[in-house]
Amino acid sequence: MSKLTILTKGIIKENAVFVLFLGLCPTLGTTTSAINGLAMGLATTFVLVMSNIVVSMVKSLIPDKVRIPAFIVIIATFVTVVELTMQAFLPDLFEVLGLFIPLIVVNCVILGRAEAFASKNNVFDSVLDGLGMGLGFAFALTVLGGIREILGSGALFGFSFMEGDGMLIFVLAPGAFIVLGYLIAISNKINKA
Amino acid sequence: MLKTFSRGGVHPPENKLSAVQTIEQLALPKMVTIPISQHIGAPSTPIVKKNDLVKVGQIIAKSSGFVSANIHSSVSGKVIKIDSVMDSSGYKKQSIIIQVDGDEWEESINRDPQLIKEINLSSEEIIKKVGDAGIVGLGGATFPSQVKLSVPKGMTAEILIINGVECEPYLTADHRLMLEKGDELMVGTKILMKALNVSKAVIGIENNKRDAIEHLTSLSSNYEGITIQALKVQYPQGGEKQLIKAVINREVPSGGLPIAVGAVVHNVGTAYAVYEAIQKNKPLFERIVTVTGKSVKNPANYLARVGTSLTELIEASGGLPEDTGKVISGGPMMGKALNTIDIPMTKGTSGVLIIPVGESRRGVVQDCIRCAKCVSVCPMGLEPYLLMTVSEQQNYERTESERAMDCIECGSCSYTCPSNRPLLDYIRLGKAEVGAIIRSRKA
Amino acid sequence: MSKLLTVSPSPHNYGKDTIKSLMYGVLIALIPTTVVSLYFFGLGALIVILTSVFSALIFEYLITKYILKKEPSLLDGSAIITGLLLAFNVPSNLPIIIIIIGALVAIGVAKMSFGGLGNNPFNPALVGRVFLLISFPVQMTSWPVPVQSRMQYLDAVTGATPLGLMKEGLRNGEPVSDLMTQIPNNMQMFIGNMGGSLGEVAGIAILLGLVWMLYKKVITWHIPVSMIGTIIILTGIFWLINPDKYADPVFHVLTGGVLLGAVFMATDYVTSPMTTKGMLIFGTGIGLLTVVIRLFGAYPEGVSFAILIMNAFVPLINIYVKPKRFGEVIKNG
Amino acid sequence: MASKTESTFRNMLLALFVVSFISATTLGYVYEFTKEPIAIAKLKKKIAAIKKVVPEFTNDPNADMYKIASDIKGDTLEFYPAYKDSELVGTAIKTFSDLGFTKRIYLMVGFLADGTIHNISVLEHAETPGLGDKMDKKKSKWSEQFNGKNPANYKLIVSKDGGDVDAITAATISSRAYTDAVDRAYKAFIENKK
Amino acid sequence: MSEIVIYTIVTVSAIGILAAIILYFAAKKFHVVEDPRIDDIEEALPSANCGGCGYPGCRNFAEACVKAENLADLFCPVGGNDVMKDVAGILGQEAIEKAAQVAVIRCSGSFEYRPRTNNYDGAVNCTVAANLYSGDTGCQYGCLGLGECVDACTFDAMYMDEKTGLPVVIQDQCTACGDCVRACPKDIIELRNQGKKDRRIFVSCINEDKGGVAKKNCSVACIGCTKCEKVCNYDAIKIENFLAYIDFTKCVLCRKCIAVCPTDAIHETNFPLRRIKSPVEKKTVVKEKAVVTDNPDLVNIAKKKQESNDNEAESKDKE
Repeated sequence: MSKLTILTKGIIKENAVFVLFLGLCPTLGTTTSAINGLAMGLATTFVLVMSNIVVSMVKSLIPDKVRIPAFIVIIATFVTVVELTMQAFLPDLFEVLGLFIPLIVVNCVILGRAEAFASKNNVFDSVLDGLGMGLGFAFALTVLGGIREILGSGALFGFSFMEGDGMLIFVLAPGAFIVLGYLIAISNKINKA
Repeated sequence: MLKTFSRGGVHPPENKLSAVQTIEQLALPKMVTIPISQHIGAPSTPIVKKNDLVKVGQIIAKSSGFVSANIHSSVSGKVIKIDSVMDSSGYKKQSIIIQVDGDEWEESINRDPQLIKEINLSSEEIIKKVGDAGIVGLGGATFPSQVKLSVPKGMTAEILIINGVECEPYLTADHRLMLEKGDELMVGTKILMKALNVSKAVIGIENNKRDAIEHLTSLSSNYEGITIQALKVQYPQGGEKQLIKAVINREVPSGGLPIAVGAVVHNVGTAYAVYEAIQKNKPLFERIVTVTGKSVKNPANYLARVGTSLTELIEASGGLPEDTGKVISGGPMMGKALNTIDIPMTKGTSGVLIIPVGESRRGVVQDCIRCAKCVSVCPMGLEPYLLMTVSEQQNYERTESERAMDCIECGSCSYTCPSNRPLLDYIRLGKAEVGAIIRSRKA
Repeated sequence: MSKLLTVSPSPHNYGKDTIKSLMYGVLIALIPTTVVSLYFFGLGALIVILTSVFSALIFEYLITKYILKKEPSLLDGSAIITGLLLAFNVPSNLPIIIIIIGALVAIGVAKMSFGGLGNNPFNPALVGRVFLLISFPVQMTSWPVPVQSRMQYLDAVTGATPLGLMKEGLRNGEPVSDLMTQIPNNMQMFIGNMGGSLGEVAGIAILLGLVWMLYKKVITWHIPVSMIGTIIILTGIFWLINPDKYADPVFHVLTGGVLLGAVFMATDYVTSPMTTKGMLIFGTGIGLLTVVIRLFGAYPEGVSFAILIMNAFVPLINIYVKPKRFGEVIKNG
Repeated sequence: MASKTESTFRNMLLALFVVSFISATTLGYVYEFTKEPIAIAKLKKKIAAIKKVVPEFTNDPNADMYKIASDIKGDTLEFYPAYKDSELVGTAIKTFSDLGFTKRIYLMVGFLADGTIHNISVLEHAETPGLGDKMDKKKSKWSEQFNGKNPANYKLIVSKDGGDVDAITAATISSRAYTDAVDRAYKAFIENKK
Repeated sequence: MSEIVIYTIVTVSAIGILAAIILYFAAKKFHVVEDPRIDDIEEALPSANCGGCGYPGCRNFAEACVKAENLADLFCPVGGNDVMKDVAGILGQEAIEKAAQVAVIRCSGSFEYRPRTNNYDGAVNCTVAANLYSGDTGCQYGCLGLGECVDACTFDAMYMDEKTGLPVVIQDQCTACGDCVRACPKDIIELRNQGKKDRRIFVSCINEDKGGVAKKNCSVACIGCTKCEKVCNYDAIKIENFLAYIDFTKCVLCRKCIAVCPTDAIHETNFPLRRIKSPVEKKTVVKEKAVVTDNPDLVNIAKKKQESNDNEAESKDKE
């Protein structure tokens, strides 16, 4: 696998959300607007890259049987760091995403990449993988959030371009499912073609 | 309210075009082709060779097992070959081909039309003679009759039901038989009652044959123990299980035989054949066949010899119409579509139905809209849509657990489906596979 | 022989029912309701019905042709029914754009996404309606007052539905008897002289449709009867216990979407069970949920939600509820 | 694959211990480091909310905050008096209501000294987006109808129930909850004025 | 170091140690002895789960491999010799080479060679049609053309040629898993050795009728004339029931039999093009004459097939 593929496969071919269906809880929960989706995606990317680095560094030191608890502790550490930092320096964003930040710990994208990739590859590859996967995740969340924001509030990244209300259902959970469903269908179509 | 069975059923247009045509004797053919497998069960073993001379009623193939039947020559003449010939199954089967030469009958056959009412034989003798005469169920299933008459140990027959329902549209062979051979039918019924050792017999007739009901009812006063039961017109009332349910309101258990509820069912045609075999010593080599169809010139009922080519039957009714789309051996609901009319009629051929081009094609298959009509018309209380799906997916375990083997293949589901789905086609496929699985399990 | 014979497995006799004939049977049954809604809601009703039906047809055509790449079968009537039922489930002053969105959701999301007619798990018209209800709660809950042959459309005078009045009043602690004076009497409600969605108002028209469909054997009685019966029994029990807090069963049956739902929505072939026993369970379930939502839920009306919830149970019902089979051997008898 | 550490008891214990130890240490220090900025951020937010609802002030209302027991047992209302040059110009009251569509809503209501409502801001709510969330100033101007009204002659009940407050269209319940919270604050304010 | 930092370190570390202890004993208690080679073999297999090996899935095959004393009876047709070599390597055994195989259609009765005698109007399913009758031509052995083999193929290695009404195997994609062989109710499809340079010679007919009957119903049927049997020097051709069969283990690809066959029933596939060469291509002149595409019944069947395929796809999607 070339370095470039490691980086890019996570964006379309093995997109965590559209293809692997990982981490759907934050995907559905946080994407009420494009900015929320983007922020959540970037926070996840940060944790993903960092945990991939650490996991790939310590991979041969950790016995198999305690692999998962060790990875979880590593991931949880980074998540808490992100949470505290955000709370301290980006309080407005934290207000919106606060509920979902701790959920990054159990986001299967991160544990999945740690387990499936970082624990078998070197540090540099793991960084690329984490970056690619994370950007793919952020991309998916931004698109999802953007579509929901356009349909649900008649705005994009907070810029309103429509008078009055949008279709409320898209701001609510059912709308997230509907949009995600169609995005997955489109992504299948693209990937299969 | 007339009696009928309780669940499901359909009422297709009756189209009994030949109901008023009296039975005609069909002219002797020049050649007959007699398949050695005209019944359910093992094919018979030919006992004649090429160039043998045979008489009418002479046995030419012997029963080869318990569920099998003798086959008799229907004509006199010379066996010209024993070869595989296409029969109504669409496959080539072994057949004895006889060149007709005159019409010389076996001496033992009593050709006097005089009615003989006294029954001189004992139960065992009757059953044996029915077997010797090669009588099979003439309603279409062609199950060897002596097997049905031999009540298994530990069971007793309580009632004999004679099936005069003829629920298939178009067909009128049984109807005419009941009208024209009423007395013989009654005596035949008495013989069957004696063979089964029962004191009660009911002849079930659908209400669209009022004349037959009246005729037989008036005759029944002369025959003790026989009653006539008029039934509401509902397909598939001619099915054994449905008829028993309609007449005596008992349900044959799943996988069981009618004898499990004390009933034995015989067709009116069979009862008539039994009369002829016992009282006149005449084996089964001819039967009544309806030739009908909307575009047929002269729809008619013929008394024809087994082995006669369908071409000759159709010729007698004015030839194959221009707009023929489909030729069916039997009725429109359960008959078999033929890929050529150059095949012989057999003991089971109750009718030849010619369907014009316009009505011969199925509609375009559409998605199931889950209208549940197939479920509501299934007389066996099955779910045809489901059976079709599971056998199409080759999930034969499920096909079996959904009781595909209960299906009587009446075709009500396919008939009623608004999406033209080939329900029965796939159910039949599933049944065949499940049957093979069950057999291999037993082996 | 000049022509080749056709060969096929039996049966060789094909019934007259086609998807088209069944769907047109339903459409004919919808005529009385259409007439009554035009009478009471005038121009608004006309605009809503036409928009809904035409956009349903157009979406069906476009999606079948360009996305599913199949031959569109517009005239089988199913899209017309969906469009008509969607129109019957919305107020008569709904803006055209919202109706079009509703039709797109009904046809595109609820029906075609699952593969078209026969494959959708939920009733398309109801999905469209609930989608609109959640998306546009304001527009979807302002009901024009019925005025005979009125010609206003968007600026019609609005008022609450009897159910809405009842729910609001009970919340404020007013007794039922007081509230009853504010709403039309039973006879008025039966002929449709009350606020509400287009098709919901006239019980008599819906019942006419029911009689026609039963006569033509388009549907069976099981679902409507079990559903309405359950509602009558349950609301009756509550009414007998405390007539001050709970309205009487006749009120519950005549108001809101109970009749429309029972006759035209719950009986949708695709989304209802296959066996009669299953249909009875299905109808009872809808009745139960409707009563629970109406009496204890946040929304004044619950028929749509009840039907959609029970739609989700249909596959389960189909698996576990089997028809009584011929010759079933009863074990341990 | 490089030689992997065996899953012996010693190794497992050691690995997990080391990982947890390092994590804990990191976390501890990050916590220490962010503790202050977080507190500041929180305070800023509160002050901003207070600033929004009362006229300009010079004191630190957070330091002068006092709690009053509310009508619901166990719950308190927080009073933030605002002084300009030691003159009481208004009081911001953090109040709540349980009548909302989902969970409890929190408002900051600012009263002038005479009881007139100066301004209101929503601190926390989870009302239906597009409906109930119109109580938030960011979403609609609905809540401005309270500004400048004195509840002494302005009935804090939605008009549907016979009061003076126009409810949000199709969101009577949320409007009721909002009004209820304001009413609670007003009653506490009047009671404690004496 | 403040109190809270120490507190954090103590609790988190304690939890870590506790978890390690619990995990250690849990791992000991629930330790399952499973041959790790099963996993290794499963990984080596193509995981097509096609059943071509005779086992329900790849894992079952892997288990069987581990259990078996030698690999003589076990073969993964999809992976072929390469995969079996890997498997043998994992087990430390000798790999047994097997000749690569490919599916061939032993019927050439396209519309032009085999006149129709009736129209089939039932369910588009070979087994249904085969249970009903002998097919819509006079030949009761020939291909029914309803494409059950194509549906059965897991590897998209087959398609129906609408011009001939016969299925075609795409050799490059065929893995010889045998799904089509099992699916065909008429037993027309056979797995044959791929042969040197993909060269194969086989009798493309299974008609056991007498010569005259066979010839009347299909002009490219094997009529059992024994010419090929006589000309073969390697004893590779046997005639039974008026039907020739070429044993691919004995055939040396000399192509003498092709020259003598009076009905062109023997096919050769030996071009570097690596495709099964159908007789249609061989006789381009005949092809021009044949007008088959505008037969309405064919169009109907193709259409029905398409529809039912769609339905199937949908019902699969639903699950």
